[in-house]
Amino acid sequence: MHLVKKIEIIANSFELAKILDCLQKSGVHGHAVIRNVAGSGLREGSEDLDMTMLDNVYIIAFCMPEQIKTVAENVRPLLNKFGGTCYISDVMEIRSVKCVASL
Amino acid sequence: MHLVKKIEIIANSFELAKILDCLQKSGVHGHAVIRNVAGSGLREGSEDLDMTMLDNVYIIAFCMPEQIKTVAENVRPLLNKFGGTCYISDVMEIRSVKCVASL
Amino acid sequence: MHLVKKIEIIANSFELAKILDCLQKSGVHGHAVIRNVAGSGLREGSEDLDMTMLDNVYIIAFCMPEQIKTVAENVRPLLNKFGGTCYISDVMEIRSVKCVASL
Amino acid sequence: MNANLIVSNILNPPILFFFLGMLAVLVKSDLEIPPPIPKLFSLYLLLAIGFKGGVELTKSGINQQVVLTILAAIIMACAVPLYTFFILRLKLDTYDSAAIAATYGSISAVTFITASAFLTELGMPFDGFMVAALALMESPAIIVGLILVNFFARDEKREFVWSEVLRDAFLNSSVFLLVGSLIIGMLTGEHGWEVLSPFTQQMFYGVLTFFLLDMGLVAARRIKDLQKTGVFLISFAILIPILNAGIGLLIARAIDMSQGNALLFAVLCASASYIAVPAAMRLTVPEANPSLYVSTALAVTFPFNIIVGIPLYLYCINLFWS
Amino acid sequence: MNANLIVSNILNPPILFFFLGMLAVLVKSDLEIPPPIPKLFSLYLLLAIGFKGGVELTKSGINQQVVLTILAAIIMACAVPLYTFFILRLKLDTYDSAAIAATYGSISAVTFITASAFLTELGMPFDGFMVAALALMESPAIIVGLILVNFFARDEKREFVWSEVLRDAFLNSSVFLLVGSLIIGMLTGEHGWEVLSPFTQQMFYGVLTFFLLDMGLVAARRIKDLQKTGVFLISFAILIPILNAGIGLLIARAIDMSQGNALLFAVLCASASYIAVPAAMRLTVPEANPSLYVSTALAVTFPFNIIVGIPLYLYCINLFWS
Amino acid sequence: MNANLIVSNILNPPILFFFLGMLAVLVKSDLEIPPPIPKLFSLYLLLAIGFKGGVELTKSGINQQVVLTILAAIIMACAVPLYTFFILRLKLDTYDSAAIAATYGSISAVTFITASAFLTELGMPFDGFMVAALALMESPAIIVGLILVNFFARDEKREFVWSEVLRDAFLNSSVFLLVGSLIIGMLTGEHGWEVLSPFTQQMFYGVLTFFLLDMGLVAARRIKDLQKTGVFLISFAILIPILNAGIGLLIARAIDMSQGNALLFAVLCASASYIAVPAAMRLTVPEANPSLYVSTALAVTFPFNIIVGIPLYLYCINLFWS
Ligand SMILES: Nc1ncnc2c1ncn2[C@@H]1O[C@H](COP(=O)(O)O)[C@@H](O)[C@H]1O
Ligand SMILES: Nc1ncnc2c1ncn2[C@@H]1O[C@H](COP(=O)(O)O)[C@@H](O)[C@H]1O
Ligand SMILES: Nc1ncnc2c1ncn2[C@@H]1O[C@H](COP(=O)(O)O)[C@@H](O)[C@H]1O
Ligand code: NA
Ligand code: NA
Ligand code: NA
Repeated sequence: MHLVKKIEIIANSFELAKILDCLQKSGVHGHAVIRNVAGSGLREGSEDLDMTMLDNVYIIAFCMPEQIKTVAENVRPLLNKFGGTCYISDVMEIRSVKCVASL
Repeated sequence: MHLVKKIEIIANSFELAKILDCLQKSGVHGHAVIRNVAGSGLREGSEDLDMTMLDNVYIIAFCMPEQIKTVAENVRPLLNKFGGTCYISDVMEIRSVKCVASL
Repeated sequence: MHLVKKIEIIANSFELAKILDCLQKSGVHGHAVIRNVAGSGLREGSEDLDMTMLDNVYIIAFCMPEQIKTVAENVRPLLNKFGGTCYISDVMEIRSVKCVASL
Repeated sequence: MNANLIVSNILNPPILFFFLGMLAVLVKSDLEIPPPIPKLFSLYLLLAIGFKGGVELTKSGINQQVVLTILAAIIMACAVPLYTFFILRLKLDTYDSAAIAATYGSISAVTFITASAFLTELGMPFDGFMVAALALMESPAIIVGLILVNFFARDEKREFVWSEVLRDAFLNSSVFLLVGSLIIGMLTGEHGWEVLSPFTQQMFYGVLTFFLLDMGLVAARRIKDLQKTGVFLISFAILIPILNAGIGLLIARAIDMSQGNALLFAVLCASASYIAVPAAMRLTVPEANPSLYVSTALAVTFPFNIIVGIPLYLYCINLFWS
Repeated sequence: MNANLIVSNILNPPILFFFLGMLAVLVKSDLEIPPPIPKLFSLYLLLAIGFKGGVELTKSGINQQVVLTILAAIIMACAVPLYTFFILRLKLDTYDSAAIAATYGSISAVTFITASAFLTELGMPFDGFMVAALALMESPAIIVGLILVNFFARDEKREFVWSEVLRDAFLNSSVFLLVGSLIIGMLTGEHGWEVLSPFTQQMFYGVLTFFLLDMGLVAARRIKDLQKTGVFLISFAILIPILNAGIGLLIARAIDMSQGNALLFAVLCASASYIAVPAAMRLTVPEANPSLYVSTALAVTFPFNIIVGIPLYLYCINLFWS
Repeated sequence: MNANLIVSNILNPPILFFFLGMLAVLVKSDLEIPPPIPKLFSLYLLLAIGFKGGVELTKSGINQQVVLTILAAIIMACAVPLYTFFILRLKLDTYDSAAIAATYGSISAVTFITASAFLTELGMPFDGFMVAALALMESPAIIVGLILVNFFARDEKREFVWSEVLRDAFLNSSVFLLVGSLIIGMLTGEHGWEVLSPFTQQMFYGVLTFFLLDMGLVAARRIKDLQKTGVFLISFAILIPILNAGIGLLIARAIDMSQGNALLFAVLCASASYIAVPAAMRLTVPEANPSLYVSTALAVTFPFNIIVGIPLYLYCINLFWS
């Protein structure tokens, strides 16, 4: 087992393409996306599951610790512009043939 | 980046309103809710996705470290009464215009 | 509050039964499953939400720290064979009547 | 003749698809109706049956028969949880007894709908106001159940937030949609029927079939819970419906219901709620064990009613009414 | 006669179910149409209305009336956001004004569909090419809105990725499916109609009913947002549709549309987008406050149009055209 | 005449909506049929086609023609994966070859359904027992594929949990629902047909249309995978269906099938599974690369069959049978 970083982003679904793009550009190629996330945030009128088109997505991506700085730099402008939140934490990856650390 | 706390609650969907209420009262205003979560817990008969009305929800809320004590105190009676589990961990928030730490 | 471990597994839904089996055998009885997770991983052709049958699942299980070794040993062969990723992190559990630590 | 009715009931597509669903679980097929499709189907069925009832209620108007039927419905909805509670107390604690009693005091809309489809096929008429009876019998049992807990639970005086309880009982989505559709049916009458019936009528039987396929899956998944339930509860889940249907038939005969209405009334008395009441009980009586009241209602009483109960009650009606 | 039309509009199942949905939120019932069912219904409605329009367009062919109507549609779609922008600037900043103007310049397909169902019931004919007008009026307002932002926003010169903007405007799922179904309807004509109409026709009214039930839920949940919106925007959300419909009717009279077509054209001018445009605005004008443009369009203008607007515009048509 | 058939096939709403779906992906529209709606539609189609087949099977009874057809079906289902395996081994390793061979040995129910809708439109009759052939041809290829792996994979002797494999093959949801509906159709016969056909018949064509819209989206998203697939596999995915259909037609002629049945049989032989078999292969032969067998079946063979294949095979039948 070895240390990797977990990135969690909650944002409105209309941002999804932009965020995945930005992860890709930061060199983070694996991700998982959970759709239809309801929620209420710090901006007004964001409890949006009622309009199917405006629900939130929850994006999870695991990456190597050294990639975090790039991700943070690339994601911050998006968050400032369109809203959404991004959190980073430490997790241990179980080493397998194809894992984040195997790249 | 700065430290915030992540609260994760898994509980039956009938408790959702009560739990969100309780977060609100503890001063935690942002949250995200994922519905249709299947699972099996420590009580009997809880693998409940089969009845659409009795599925679980997965609630995520990020808050400031000093709010955790209040949350724990308020949530515990709910868990004892209705079931469900609550976990707390450390995450780093990417600072943006509107983030937990910006309040 | 006391320390427990959080296991997160993202894998293709056809593996779900095998993974839950494997958790069960490792003594981890509680779990939550989120279905319909889209994503792209490190193998080719894994962006699979388009075929409903081949979407991913996100499995969360909380357990005692001493169970982790067994879980890792049992899960690794599955990951190597069928793909998927498994991560482990530290979380604090809010003690309640029925919680991981109460067993 | 009884066997005959049972066979002609069983050889209906909805019932056969119910069996198919159960079989799928038994042979471990991966067949499933993905959520939230079953939810959509149940909304559709409630809307369709409520709307039809409303339209017919406009045609028939409100007469003595309607009032008597509705009175009988309310009385049974209050009486059933009372006497089943004391039967259950013989073996179970107060909480479980009250929760199960409430479950059996309330009704299952799908059982009612299956019975009405059966009547339609046999060409036996029934009245639109039976849908009003259906709506009225869903909620009272919840209130009665909570009153029982309040009265008999020794340990602590319970304080229910009655406004929430009443809302759960009378404004939960099934009661609300059913009553709403009934009223809209009454308001739009013949005209509304013309425009909406291609949707609410022609697809009705097919949606019911699909929904029972899902109910078969759900019921069969619950069967393994029955091991923990014990013989007492399983016999309860078969005998009490028969008893309730019997009492219902006596009342129906006394107030001179038509044969079709009598069958529906018997089915209402005999059926048990597996959605609305369990949801309410989990919130208000968390001490009770959900697998007891959900599993008996779903895995025993529901299949029993739609397979054996409906034709059995109809057989009795054939005997009594002629 | 006006009141008469309103009553006969209100006593339609779709409108009544819209009210039922609003009521459900007000009394805090847990009724909901689970996602993604409303999405499916809206796809169905777009497909059905587009296909029907296409089939009828083949029958009628493209004549002068078609060309005039489509020109009028495009002109209104560009003019409405322009003049509403300046009205809005009286009270709001550039971003909010442009976003709201774009919202009101575009259209609501469901309002159009409700109006066409109303016409069908009254037995008033309308033409298939109105669906083409519907499709053409959805997108231009987005472009106009962004041009307004580009021109009037002082702080920084905005750079839109125009390829993305144009895709959002002209290839978003509703426009794409509507236009696609229209073309398929034209290609398959009478023959396609025969095979597909049991699906697209018979269920149409029922699906619309179900969808409006959901719209009622959605609209009512937005009502609480209106407190923050203020009196100016609420009156805007009622008066501007009337103004737009009025202008639309004048144009319709000028180019001699039939009564049915005129109603649909007025409804297109009067309605506001609550899906496609808001989604585009969030991406391109994130400075604007979504709760302003979504809530007014959804919680005020939409209910106003389907309840009061449609019969009101029809009343005016009855006056003007005879 | 061939071109004529192709055109009349292409000008069908379902095929045109398939193209519309592909186009949506190409122009990057955000059109999507949200999950789990496509799943619901596929369940519906299986139920409807199975039920109809069962009802007709009761009418026709089981005669020599039925037995011969079913034998032919089973033989083809076992033979196709065998000879395609050796063709594939020319270029690919054992695992990929076995997985692709299994895919092409099995069938695609939607292709079958599209063909049957095409026949219905042309007014050409076909028999209910062809649905039984459909059901029987889905599973054997999985077993044959695994036997091939077991036999030819050098590195290690594989141990399959055969009980699981057989369950995946014979009790997966599509086979199970299809066979179940077939049997229910046989049991309820004419009577069941009367009550269920408004649902299973009238909506059939519309649901198929919607489903093919989704299939267009899905197939187009897979097209980019074809770059990695290479020329060999792409030609395989077009030529092998033609070969299989040709062999199927020879057999059909030999046992004197009717023209309608012959087309369906050819389509069964020519089509490849993109759901059941890929799912089974991922579990049992994880060494094989899913993007190879899913993409060829879905992005090449499926579109080829429904656009060109069906009319082509029918053209050959017109030649041979007269
Ligand atoms: N503190 C938080 N904890 C959990 N989820 C949050 C939090 N803040 C925002 N979110 C989620 O992120 C979405 C967008 O947030 P916002 O940009 O603040 O509107 C919300 O709808 C929530 O689902
Ligand atoms: N140890 C655990 N790990 C992950 N999820 C759990 C765990 N225990 C319970 N859950 C989830 O929480 C729900 C309610 O748990 P319970 O109150 O124990 O019935 C279960 O259905 C699971 O989805
Ligand atoms: N680095 C990662 N971060 C987040 N999710 C991942 C990552 N890698 C893989 N996944 C998820 O796990 C699934 C299976 O991964 P794989 O076995 O690599 O194909 C993918 O479809 C993703 O949803
Ligand atoms: Na009852
Ligand atoms: Na407009
Ligand atoms: Na084949």
